[in-house]
Amino acid sequence: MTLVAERLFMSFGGLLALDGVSLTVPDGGVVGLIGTNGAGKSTVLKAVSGLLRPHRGEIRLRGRPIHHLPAHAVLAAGVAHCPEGRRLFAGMTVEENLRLGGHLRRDRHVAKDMARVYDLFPVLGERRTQRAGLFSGGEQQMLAIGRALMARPALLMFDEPTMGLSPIMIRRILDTIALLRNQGTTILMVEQNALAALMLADHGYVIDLGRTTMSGPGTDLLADPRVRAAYLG
Amino acid sequence: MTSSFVRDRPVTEAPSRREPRPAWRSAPGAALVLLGALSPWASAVIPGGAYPGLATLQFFDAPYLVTGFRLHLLLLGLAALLPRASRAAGAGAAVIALVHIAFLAALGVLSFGGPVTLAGGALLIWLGRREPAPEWKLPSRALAWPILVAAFAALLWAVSAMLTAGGQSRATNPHGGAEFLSFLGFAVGLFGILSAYGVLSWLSALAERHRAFSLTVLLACAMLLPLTEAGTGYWMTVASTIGIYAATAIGLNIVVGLAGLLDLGYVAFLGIGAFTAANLAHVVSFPVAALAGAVVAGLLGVVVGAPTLRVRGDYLAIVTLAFGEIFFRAAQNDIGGLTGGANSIPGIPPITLFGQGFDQPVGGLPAGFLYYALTVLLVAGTMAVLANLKHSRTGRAWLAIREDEDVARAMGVRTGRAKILAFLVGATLAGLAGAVFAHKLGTVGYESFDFSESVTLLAAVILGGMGTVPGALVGASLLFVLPEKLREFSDYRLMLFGLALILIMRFRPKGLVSS
Amino acid sequence: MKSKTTGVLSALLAVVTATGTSACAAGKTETAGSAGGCDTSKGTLVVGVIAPMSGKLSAIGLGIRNSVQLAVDQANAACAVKGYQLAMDAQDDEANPDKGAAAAQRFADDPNVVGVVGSYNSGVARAIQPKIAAAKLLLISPGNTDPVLSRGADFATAPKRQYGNYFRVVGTDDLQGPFNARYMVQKEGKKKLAIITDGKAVGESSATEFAKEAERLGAQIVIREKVNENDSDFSSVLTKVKTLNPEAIFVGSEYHVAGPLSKQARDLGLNVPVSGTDGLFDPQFIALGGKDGDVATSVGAPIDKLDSGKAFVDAYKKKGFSDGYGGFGAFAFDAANVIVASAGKVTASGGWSGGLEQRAELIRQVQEYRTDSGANGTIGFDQYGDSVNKMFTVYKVTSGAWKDVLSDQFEAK
Amino acid sequence: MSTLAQQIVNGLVLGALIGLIALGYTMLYGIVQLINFAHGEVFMVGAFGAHFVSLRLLPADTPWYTALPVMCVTAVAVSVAVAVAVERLAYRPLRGAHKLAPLITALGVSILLQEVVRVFYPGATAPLAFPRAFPDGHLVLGPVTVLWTGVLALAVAPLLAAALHLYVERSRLGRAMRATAQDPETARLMGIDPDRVILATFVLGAALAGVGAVLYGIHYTQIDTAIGFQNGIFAFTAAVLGGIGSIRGAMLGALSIGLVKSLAGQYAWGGAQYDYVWVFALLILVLMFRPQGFLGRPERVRA
Repeated sequence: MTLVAERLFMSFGGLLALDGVSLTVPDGGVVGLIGTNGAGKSTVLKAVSGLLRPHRGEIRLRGRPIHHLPAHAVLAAGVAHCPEGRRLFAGMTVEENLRLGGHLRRDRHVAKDMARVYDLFPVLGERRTQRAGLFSGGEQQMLAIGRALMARPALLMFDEPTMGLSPIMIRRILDTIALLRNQGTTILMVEQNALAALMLADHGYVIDLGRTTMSGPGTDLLADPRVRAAYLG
Repeated sequence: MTSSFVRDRPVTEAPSRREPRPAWRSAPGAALVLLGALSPWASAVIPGGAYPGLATLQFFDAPYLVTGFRLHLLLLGLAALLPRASRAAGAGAAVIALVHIAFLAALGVLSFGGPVTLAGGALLIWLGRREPAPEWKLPSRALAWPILVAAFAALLWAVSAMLTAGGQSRATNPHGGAEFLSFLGFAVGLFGILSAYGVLSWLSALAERHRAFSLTVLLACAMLLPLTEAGTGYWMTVASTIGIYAATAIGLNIVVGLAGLLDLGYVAFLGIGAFTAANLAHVVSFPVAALAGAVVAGLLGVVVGAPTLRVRGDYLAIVTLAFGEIFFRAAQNDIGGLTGGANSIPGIPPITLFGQGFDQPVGGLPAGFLYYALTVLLVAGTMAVLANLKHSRTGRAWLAIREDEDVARAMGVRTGRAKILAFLVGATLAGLAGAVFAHKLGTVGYESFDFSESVTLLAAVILGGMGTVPGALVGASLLFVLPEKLREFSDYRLMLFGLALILIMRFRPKGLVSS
Repeated sequence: MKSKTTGVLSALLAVVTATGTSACAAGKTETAGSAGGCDTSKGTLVVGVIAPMSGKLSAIGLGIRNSVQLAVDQANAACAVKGYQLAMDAQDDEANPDKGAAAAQRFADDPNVVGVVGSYNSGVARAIQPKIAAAKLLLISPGNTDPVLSRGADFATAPKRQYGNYFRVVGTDDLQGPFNARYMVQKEGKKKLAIITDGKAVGESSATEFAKEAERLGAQIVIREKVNENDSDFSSVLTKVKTLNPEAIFVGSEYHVAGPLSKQARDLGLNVPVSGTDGLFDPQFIALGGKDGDVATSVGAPIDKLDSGKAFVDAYKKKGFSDGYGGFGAFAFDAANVIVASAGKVTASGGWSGGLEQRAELIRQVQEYRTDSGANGTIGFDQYGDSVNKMFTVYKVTSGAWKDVLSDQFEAK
Repeated sequence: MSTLAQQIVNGLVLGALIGLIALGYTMLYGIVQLINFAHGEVFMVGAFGAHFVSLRLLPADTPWYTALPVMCVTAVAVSVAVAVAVERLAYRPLRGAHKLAPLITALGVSILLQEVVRVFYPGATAPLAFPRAFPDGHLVLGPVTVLWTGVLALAVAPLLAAALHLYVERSRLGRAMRATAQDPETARLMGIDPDRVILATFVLGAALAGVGAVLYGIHYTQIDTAIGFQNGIFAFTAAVLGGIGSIRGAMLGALSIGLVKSLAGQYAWGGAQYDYVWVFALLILVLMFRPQGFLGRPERVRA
């Protein structure tokens, strides 16, 4: 088991954001979280990556508790978080963004990994000295993924990676995620596009009002009439 | 404008999984405090003289009798046995112990009881229970009124005791400073205990429900202050100075606390009101001069507020700082012959009403009472303005701007107009206060309006609690009483003051009265 | 729940009552007995001090405080006020009129206070005067030089005493400014003069009086500029002054401005003497950049030319204060001695009640006070409360130290 | 003409010295949006540290080329130590508090530091003469004279600003600082520890202030406990004028302030007594018409 989250509770100013969410991400698998807006999906990712601290509950990475660690220590432990809205450093170049992705790394393979990102997304390599803010949405998402990869994570978390992209770009990004899975990266992704998420996921969780309401293999959920009614229209 | 980085950190409360601690755990700490209270406080013979030579140290002269600080410690030690009170009582005892250890150390004497009490206090703080205060039901009106009267009477007593603690003269009571700080420690403990049991929030909720009644009683209590031990000409003078700054701070609270516009040059409006009134003092009567001061300050408030249409956030703060500096320099250079420059404007007559000079004593009341009464009314008036605005349409517009200006505009708030209105109201109130300031002091010079005064006012608003009605009053009292009381420490006075600012922000970053 | 509430409330009530009684009980004990062999059975009398003891002027303020402390200690040792112990109560006014006024009110209310030495700043004095007039509290200033304080706004043409309880032991600007001008114009032969002030009352009024006299003597004031007291960089102003080629610069300020200003003038190639009043007369002036040829005038004869002055300096040094006596310590010492001596006379026949009658009597005693053995020589007061000592001395920086050049009685012309 | 040239040089020297303080303000504000009013005091304690080492520890006949580096190192060490202590003890506990709380804390720190130096440093109740640790005398360029210390300030300040700029642009830590300034939350996701970045910012700012303090001391030959506050306000104004967050902007803003103060004293209405008024009037005008300052980014990346 790569990641286990147990009974997470969290509230903001009296509003309960997480109400006992539990989930498990197995090694090498892809887990999808689906749910409506404000269901608490992003909050789960932020709790895992250390941006937020759950009031109660436990998060373990390979058996080691990480819920009390600050974000930089969580990353060092091997969890990278590719945030919603991409959040690139718009004033910096592609290369600087990638270097920031590998900020914690002191090993000699940073350059090699950067070359690998450029292989994965040739457009980034061509424009490596340009400022990230000048890129299109799809290119920005590629850079965001590349940046997350630079940390060589054991677990990679995506928050709405296809949001606001053209259908072609969505295809492209999902293909990339599939490719990463095939290369052995463990993935936890939040998607509003439930169909896409569940197609890709080995296992899915449906989150509603801060609770896990359903879970099961991706294909099972896809077949479930309640899921179809609520999230697939 | 971007939100501050510091706010992006998780805004979570501390995990509260801890089991409630049993009450008996506070017993050892309480026992130590009691032991400390009853033990002699010096173990060494005082150098340079026989032991009785320091008989004025009242905590030496009767080691086993219950007097002064010893009583305070006994009370705190007993209170510490109550489960919720132990942390606050421990803090109070620790403060008292620290003050006395330091005082004795300054005399070159080792303290014996001090460390014992300090250890007890630390133990209480460490082991005491932390949990949210209980909530109490509000009583019926028949019960509420007497309770409020009693509460305000207690407040009056506390204010008077705080002012007079340690006495007035350093020469005749050389350890007055230590007495005052020690009393402050007791007050901290008492305040904390009341708050731990939810009494304070209960009282303030009660006062909020019966607002009109509370304000009347509060006003009456304020007017009774001269009848207490604090009823000397000196404390009347200090209290009316505090009142003037409090009224100004309340005006600033509208600008900063309600509308969220940081103003670093606010004291200029106090100055404009004061100079206007000073120039008119020999020409027209006080009410007219005061009105003129308020109007002129208000108009200049609009001028200063105008950049708010273009400039936001901290940049606005810098613009106001610049305006404040420009005012200061202009006043220093006697611009237009209006400020007297280096010579200031002397000889401003005291306010007279029905032939009664405000600086003269009336009846058995101390001199300065009339100014005190006037400033109490001024403060009450500005508080009423603030309270009414806060709950008005304009007030809601300000709060919306404070939270997020863009959203406010999207919601249809006319932000430009609202912001300028905030400056107008704030400046007018300060101008009014300035007019009283001029007459009370009798002389107005540019030195009274420098940057550090603006900063002090701002500190009053923030320390008291932004946007709250009593906050500015509490803050102003603290900022002007504390240096006055700390006079006993001459050289260390401002140092202690700086330290106090840091500590208050450290432990109550939302201010003493937070909404 | 209900019973718990009542329990808590009654406990609170008990606490409140108990503390109330204790507050009354506190501070009962009194020092009694004897100190140093004198009879002090009647209690303690307080000499107040109001001076700037923090901020830029704290060196001056601390010098004033320490000198008063010295005078009080000497008086206690000599049993100067029979039956009473003397004590000093020094209050910091931060050179701020509001703070000074509050401190003065505190003294006025306290019947144990016999008199106050203070303030240093004329601006603070203006705020204090009306506050303590009704209480008839004696106020002797060691440092106010603004003539308005004693003789009113028309001090030159129609002098009128402003407050009967106000005295000072220093000479006023309308004497010292002209005295300085006479020296610069007549003795040093400077005909083109520049004036730079710091915007404070002392500097402005001495500069104005300096200018009047200098012009009367045929010199020309080529420029008058103002700098900010908190600045360290005066190069801009000095560059401007330099274009007019003055032969000397009169600085209406204190040494912390004048010293660096003198150095910066020379660095810009404007190598002319700087002149000023007693605010410059401090060893720090030279340390901070004052150069040979710079001039300061000060009130009284040189302190080391007088036996009484030397005695003061020696006694001060012996006390081991951490700060020097500064430019005004000797005046504060004299002022305190006036208070002590007069209080001794008033209390000789009976005790001190602190009533208005006695305070008025004390003021009468001060008015009649006269000695030639103050630290600054003659101490006494004219009908306006001003010092009768119109002796001034010119000091000049010579080989890196102040040297007195001439002392003279000032006579108005 | 010669007067104009002289006034320009006067202004540039003052500006260069203020600029070294302004750099600390601009970096810190750029990263934590904190107006650290205590930064001026960090500068002040640096000056006193240098004063102490020179007068108490170095032999009196130490040549200037030995004394000056020792004083600089001491000033930097003292400033950095104080800044780090202040950050750890006063500001760090306030992360997450309301934005104005650190402002009041900064004021408290400012008062505390001034008073601690005034009361405990021997003689600091009055201005102190600063050791002359640089050749006296001046450079004469035609009609213009500049003290050698002024020349030093004019050379060192822009050099340090350039070095800082390079460091922030090129180094790993500099990149982390820029990332934190742009988007603190995402910076944390990159593994950047905000506490370390903020601490590093305090350290860099304090180090520059320490060097500035020595240059200031040897140029004006006197220091007192108030130099931090006045110059701090000027420095902060300079940082805002130049565009807060921008290193080049801070230097540019400081030089402009020096120039305006100097030239306004000579040529503007009211003379030297109104020079501050012109400085602040310029500030208001710039902010009204170019709210982001000279070199500031018009709109920040983050919403």
